[in-house]
Amino acid sequence: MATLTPPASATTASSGIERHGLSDEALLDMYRTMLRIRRFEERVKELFLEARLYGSVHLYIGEEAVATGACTALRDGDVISSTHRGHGHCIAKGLELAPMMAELMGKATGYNHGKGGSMHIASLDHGMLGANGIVAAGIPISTGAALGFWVRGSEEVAVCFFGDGGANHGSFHEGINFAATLKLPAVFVCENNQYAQYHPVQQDLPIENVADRSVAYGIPGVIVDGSDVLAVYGAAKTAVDRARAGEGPTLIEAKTYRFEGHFLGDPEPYRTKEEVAQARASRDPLVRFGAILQQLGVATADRLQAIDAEVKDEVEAAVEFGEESPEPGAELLLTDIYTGADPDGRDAPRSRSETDA
Amino acid sequence: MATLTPPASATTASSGIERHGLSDEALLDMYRTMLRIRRFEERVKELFLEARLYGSVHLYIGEEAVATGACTALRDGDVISSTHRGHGHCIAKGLELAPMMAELMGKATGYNHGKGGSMHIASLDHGMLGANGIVAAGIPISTGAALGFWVRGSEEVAVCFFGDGGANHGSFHEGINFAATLKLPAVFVCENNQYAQYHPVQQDLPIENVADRSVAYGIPGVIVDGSDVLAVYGAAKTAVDRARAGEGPTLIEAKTYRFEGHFLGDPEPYRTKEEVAQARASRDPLVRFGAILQQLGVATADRLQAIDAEVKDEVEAAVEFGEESPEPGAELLLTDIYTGADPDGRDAPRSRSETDA
Amino acid sequence: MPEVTYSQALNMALREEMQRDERVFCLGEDIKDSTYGVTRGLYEEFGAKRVVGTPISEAAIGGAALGSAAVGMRPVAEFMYMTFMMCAMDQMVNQAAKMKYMFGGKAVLPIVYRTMAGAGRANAAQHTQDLASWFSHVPGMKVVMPTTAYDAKGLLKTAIRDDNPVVFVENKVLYATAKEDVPDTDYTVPFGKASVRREGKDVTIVGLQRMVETALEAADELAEAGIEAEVIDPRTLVPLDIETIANSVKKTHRVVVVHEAHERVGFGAEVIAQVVTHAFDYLDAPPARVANPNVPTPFSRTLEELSIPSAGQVVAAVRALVA
Amino acid sequence: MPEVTYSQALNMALREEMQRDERVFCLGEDIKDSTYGVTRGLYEEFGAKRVVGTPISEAAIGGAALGSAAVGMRPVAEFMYMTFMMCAMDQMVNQAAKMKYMFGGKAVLPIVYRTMAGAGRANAAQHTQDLASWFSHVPGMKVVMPTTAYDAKGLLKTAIRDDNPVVFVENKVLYATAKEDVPDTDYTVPFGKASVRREGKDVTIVGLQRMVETALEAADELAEAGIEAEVIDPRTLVPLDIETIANSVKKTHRVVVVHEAHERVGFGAEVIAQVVTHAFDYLDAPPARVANPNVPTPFSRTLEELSIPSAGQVVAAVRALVA
Ligand SMILES: Cc1ncc(C[n+]2csc(CCOP(=O)(O)OP(=O)(O)O)c2C)c(N)n1
Ligand SMILES: Cc1ncc(C[n+]2csc(CCOP(=O)(O)OP(=O)(O)O)c2C)c(N)n1
Ligand SMILES: [Mg+2]
Ligand SMILES: [Mg+2]
Repeated sequence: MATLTPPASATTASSGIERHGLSDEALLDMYRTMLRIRRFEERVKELFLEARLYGSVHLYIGEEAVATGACTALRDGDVISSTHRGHGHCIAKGLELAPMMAELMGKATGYNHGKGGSMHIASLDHGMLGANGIVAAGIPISTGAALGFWVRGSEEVAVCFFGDGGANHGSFHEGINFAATLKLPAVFVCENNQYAQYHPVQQDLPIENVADRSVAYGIPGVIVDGSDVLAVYGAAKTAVDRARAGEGPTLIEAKTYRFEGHFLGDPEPYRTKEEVAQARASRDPLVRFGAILQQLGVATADRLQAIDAEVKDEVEAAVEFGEESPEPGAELLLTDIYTGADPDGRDAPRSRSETDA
Repeated sequence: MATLTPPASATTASSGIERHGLSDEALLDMYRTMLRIRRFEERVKELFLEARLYGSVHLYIGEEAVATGACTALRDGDVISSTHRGHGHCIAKGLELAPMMAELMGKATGYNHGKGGSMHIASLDHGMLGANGIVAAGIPISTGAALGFWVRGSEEVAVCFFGDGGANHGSFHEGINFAATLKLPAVFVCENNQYAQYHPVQQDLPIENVADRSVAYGIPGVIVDGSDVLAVYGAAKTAVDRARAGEGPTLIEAKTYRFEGHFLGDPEPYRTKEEVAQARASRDPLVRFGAILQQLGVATADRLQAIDAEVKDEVEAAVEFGEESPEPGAELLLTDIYTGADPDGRDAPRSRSETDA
Repeated sequence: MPEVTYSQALNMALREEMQRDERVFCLGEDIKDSTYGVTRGLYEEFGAKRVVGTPISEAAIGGAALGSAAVGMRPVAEFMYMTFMMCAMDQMVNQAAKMKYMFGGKAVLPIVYRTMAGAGRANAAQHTQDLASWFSHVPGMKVVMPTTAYDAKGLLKTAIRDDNPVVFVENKVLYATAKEDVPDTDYTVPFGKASVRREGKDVTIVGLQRMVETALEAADELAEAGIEAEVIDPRTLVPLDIETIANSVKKTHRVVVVHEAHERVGFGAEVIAQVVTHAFDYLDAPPARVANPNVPTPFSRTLEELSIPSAGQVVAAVRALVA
Repeated sequence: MPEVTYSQALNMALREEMQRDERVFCLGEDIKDSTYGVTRGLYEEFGAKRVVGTPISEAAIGGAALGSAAVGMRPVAEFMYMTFMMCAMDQMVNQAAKMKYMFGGKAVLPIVYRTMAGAGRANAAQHTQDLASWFSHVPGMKVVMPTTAYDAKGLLKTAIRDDNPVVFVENKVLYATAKEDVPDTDYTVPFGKASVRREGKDVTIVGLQRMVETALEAADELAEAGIEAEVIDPRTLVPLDIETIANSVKKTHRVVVVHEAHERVGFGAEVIAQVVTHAFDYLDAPPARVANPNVPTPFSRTLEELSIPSAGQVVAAVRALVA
C-alpha cells in the first residue's frame, strides 16, 4: 500500500485553512474515516485480484473527501442514498468494516446477509438507504426520504450522492425538481470524478459544470474541490443547515477524480496511465488532508502513521471476519422477499424477526 | 362562434411590426392557418357537446400562433412531434381537415383509420410524427428523428412541441441533453400555456421560465410571446436555420394561454372565469394578427371576414365528410399490429399495401 | 348502509386510513381536483402535506413513495393511468420490489401504488393497457384488482396496512358503474381470498374486474342452455387463491379465464399453468382463455368494443369445452 | 469456418449488416469500448455517426431509436443490462410497439433493442433479471433469445432486417461459453422456427438460452435411466413456434418448460397455456415448469446458484411426470 506522507507541494497547496470550527478530535475522525475508506478499498482490490472476493466492484479511491466531508455535516437520523460506488458512503455514514467486508464476500454475516453485495450494501439502522445498481436511481429515493421528513414535520435531512454520468439521467431531473418545488430537506451531491464508465464527462455533459444545472431548479449550486475534505464539509454544512431550516435543497458538485478503473477489471482504454499518475500525485485527498492536519498542529506525521496502523489492523480484522464467516445457507434463498406472509406460502421467520428487532 | 374583428386596443398593441421578410401571401397563409385551427377546434367542441364526437380531446384554442409560427419556418421533409393537444400542430404542418375530423370521429377514413383518435393523430407523409398520449414522450422521439437526419447527413430539422408540464418530466431532460451533446438538428418548443392539467405552472416549475433550463444544456433559450405569431416565427426561423446549419438545438418557450379547459369536460375548478375572460380579451392571437395584417395593409377587415367564411365552409365540409364516413370494419381490428407477417398468424394485407404505397 | 360507487368506496378507504394513521399520505398528479373522485375532498380535509400534488414526474413519484416508506411513512402514490407506470418501472420494480430482499430483509416498505386501467372509454392504446401481468411477474410485489365497491374499499384498506409494495389496479369503467351498499364503518377484505360470485357444477369461469360481469352474463346465458357455470373473482393476483380456483375446477372439470389484458403471457396463462399443476387429473377439457387478442386498444368505439372480451365469446369458449 | 464465441458472432452480424445497409447504425452507452465485445471495433470501422455513444439516458435511447426509425433509419440500440430497459419502457412499449397500430398501419419501424440478461455472474438483483415475458406480452413487439453462436449471428441479422421493433435478448454467460464454427458469410436464421436440440420420445423439455444446456444435461442423465427426452429451443418467443412444440408433445405426451426468468407469469406459463390448447388430449401428465422460484437474484454465488434451475431439478420434474 502506498504511504501517504505528504510531499512538500501539498503543504503549500493548503495555505489559509478554514477549519469550520471543527475540533481537533473531529478533524482526526475525518482523517481516520478517509483512511478507513482508502485502506478498505485497497484491500478489496487485492482480495478481488486474488479471487478471494467477487462481483461487480467499483472503488472509491481518490474520492474519500466527498463522502467524508458531506457525512461529517450530518446528525443521527439523517439519511443518505448512494450509488454503485458506495463503500465510501457506507464507511463515512458509520457502517462497520467487518459486516461490510462480509457482504462484499457474499457471506451470511454481511449487512445484507450476502444477498446484496457491493452494489446493494445498505444499513437502514445507520440511515444508509443503500448503494444502488442503477445510475441516478438514488435521487428520487432520497427525495422521497426528504418528502417523508417533510410530511412528518420532523427535522432530518436526506443527502444524495450520485455521479456526473447520473446527472444526465431523467431521474436526476425529476428527483431534484420534485424536491425543489416543495423545498424538501434534501442535499444533492454530485461526485464529478471526470468519467462515466468509459465516457469522459464532457462527452455527455454539454456544459462545464453539473452545478450549473441548479439554475433549472431555482436552488443554490455549489462547486467544491472534491479532494479538499474541509471545503466539502463547509459546502455540505451550509446546505444541510439550509435544508434543515426548511429553505430547500442544494446541488453540490464536488470535482474529484477516480484513481482506479470504473470497476475492478476495467482495462481503462479511455485514459492514459500518465493522466492517472498525475492525479494521484497532485490531488490525493488523504495526502492533502494529512498535510493540513500537520500544518494546523492537530497531528504529527507519527500520529497519522499510528492511525494508519490502527486502520490497517481494523481492515485486516474485517477481512478475517469476512473470510471466516459462513456462506448463507440454502434456507435463506427464499426468505426476505416479503414482509409477513409470503404469497407463495413460503415463510420468512428469520427476516421478519430481524425486522421487528 | 366569436367574431374576430380586432378591438382598438389590439391595434396599438402591434406597433413596430417585424414581418421577417414574409410576403403578403405568406402572411395571409399564416392567418388562414390560425383560423383553420380556431374554427376546427370550435367545431370539435360543439360536436363533442352534441355527442357527435367522443374521446379524450384537448383543444388548442388560444395557442394557434405557436404551431403556426413554428411550422411556417419549416421546409418539406422537416418533421414535428406533438402532444395530446395536437390538432393545431397537425393543421399547421399541412394535414387536411377532413381526414383529421374523421379520425377524431373514429372513422375508417381518418388519418389513422380511426385507430388513433385525437391523442394519436399522425401523418408521417406530412412529417407529422404524431400527437402523443404521454406527456413529454415526443421529446426523445424528435431527438431521434434529428439523430436520424444527423447520421444520414441530410438537411432536415425536427421540431418538438411540448407543454410546460412536460418540462418537468425525465424525458425532457434526457431528450434535450442527448440532442445537445451531439448538436443534433432539433428545435424544442415549449408551449407554456400557464397550466399543466389542474396545476398552475408555478406549482411544479420552481423557476420563472422553462427557457431558463437551456442553461442546463448549453443551448440557446428564447422566450417569445406565444400570442404573437410573427414573434414565434422569428424565433423559430432563427432556431431552425441554426439547427440546419449544424449548430445544434434551441429551446424556445412560447408564453401562451389555454382558453379552453384541459380536456373537453374539464370543470376548471383551478381558475376563475374572469381570468379566462381576461386572457381571451387581451391575448387572442387571431385578433392580434388580424389587426397587424390590417395595419400592414396586407388585408382589409372584409378580406379577413372572407377568409373566415371560406375556412368555416372548409370545416363544415370536414364535419360532413367525417359524419358520412363509415366506421372501421371489424376486419381492421387485427391489422396494422406488425409490418409483414403477424406472429399470431393474422395477416394485415391492407395495412401492408398501404405502407408500401 | 349508503349505496356508494366504486370510486366513492375507494375515497372512503383513503379517508378512513388517513384518519386512522397519520403516516398514511397520498401523492400524485392532480389529486387535489381528482378527475374520477377517488381522492376528492382529501386535500381540504388533510391539507397539502398529506395530499401532495406532484409535477408530471412518474419516476420521481415511484421513488418518492419508496424513499418515504424507507423512513417510516405509508405512502399511497397515484399513477393517473396504469400505462404511466411505464415511466416508473425502475423505481417500482428494480428498486421498491427488490429492496427488502437485496437488503437481507432489513427493510419494511408499506407502499401502495394506486392506478387505473381498463378499456371501454375510448382512451385509445396509450391510456388503456392493463399491465397487471407484468407486476405479477415481479417477486416482492403484490397485485390487487378489485371488482366491486365493497371489495374496493376493503382491499384498499388491506393494501394500505400491508407492509409491502402493492400495485392496486382500479378499473376506469367500474368507478361509476359498480355501485352497492358499502358500510361506512371500518372493515378489510383479505388478500389471497377469491370470491365465488356464482356457484355452478359444469364449468369454472375465472374473471378479473369488468370481466366478472361479463362472465356472469355468460353464465346466465349458459344456464338457459342447462350449463351451470361457477364464476370466480380472484380479487388479488399476488397472492393468488389457487386453492379456491383448483377446488372449483376439480368439481367442474373445466375452466375458462377471462381478462381484458392481452392474452399472450397475460395472467390467464399463469392461472392455467397453476390449474394444470393442481387439478390436471380432473380436467375434461383444455383450460381456455378469452382475452384481448394481442392488439393495442383502438380508439374507435366500434373497434374498441371488439377488442374487449364479450359474454358471447365466453359462452362460445365454454360451449367448445362442454361440447 | 472459424470457431467463434457468441459475442463474436453478434459482432460479425453487426459488422456485416452495417456494411450491407448504411441505414443501420448502433447507439448506446459505452459501446465504443464494448465490455463484452459485441460492438468492439465498430467505432473504428464505421465512425462516430454509425456507432453513437450516448449519455446515461435509457428513455432517450429508446425514443431516439424510435424517432430515427420513423425517418427511415434502422437503429440497433443497446441497453447494457436488460433491467435498464425499465427506464425506457414507455418509449419501447407505449410508443414504439404501439405506433404502427395507432397510426393505422402507416409506420414502418425497424428497430432492434439489444440487451443482455441472465444469472450466473454474481451481478445481483438489479443486473440479472430476464424480462422477456414482459415484452412477449406486448402486441407489436417481437422477442428473440438466441442460445448458440450460430443462431446469435443469424437471428441478429434477421432482427436487423425485420421491419418491426424487436427486443433481442443476449445472455451474459453464453457470450463467452457458447462457441462453435460460425460461417463468416451472410446467412440468417428465421424467426418463429424452433430448433430441436435433441430428439426423444418420452418427454419434451422446452428450454431458453442457458437452460437449453441444462435441459440437455438433464436429458443425458434421464437417458441413463431409459427416459428419452426431446429438447427444444424456441429461439424466438414472439413469434413462437408452437407447432414444433405441440407436435413434440403429441409424440412424448409430457412437457417441462425451463427458463431463468421468474416462474410466476413467466414465459413458461404461456407455453403451457398454448400446449394445453394444441395438445390437451395427448398429455399424460400435467405440463410442468422449472424456473427462478420467484425470487430476486441474490448476490452470493451459493445463493445465486440455488436460484438458477439445475439439471437435477429438471430431472426431478421429468421423473415426477413419468412416474
Ligand atoms: C440506468 C443505468 N444505466 C447504465 C448503467 C451502467 N453503469 C453503471 S455505472 C455507470 C457510469 C456511471 O457514471 P457516474 O454517474 O459518473 O458514476 P461513477 O461511476 O463515475 O462514480 C454506468 C453507465 C447503470 N448501472 N444504470
Ligand atoms: C407521462 C404522463 N403523465 C401524466 C399524463 C396525464 N396528463 C395528460 S396532459 C397533462 C398535463 C400536461 O400539461 P402540459 O405539459 O403543460 O401540456 P398542456 O396540457 O398544458 O398543453 C397530464 C398530467 C400523461 N398523459 N402522461
Ligand atoms: Mg463519474
Ligand atoms: Mg401547459
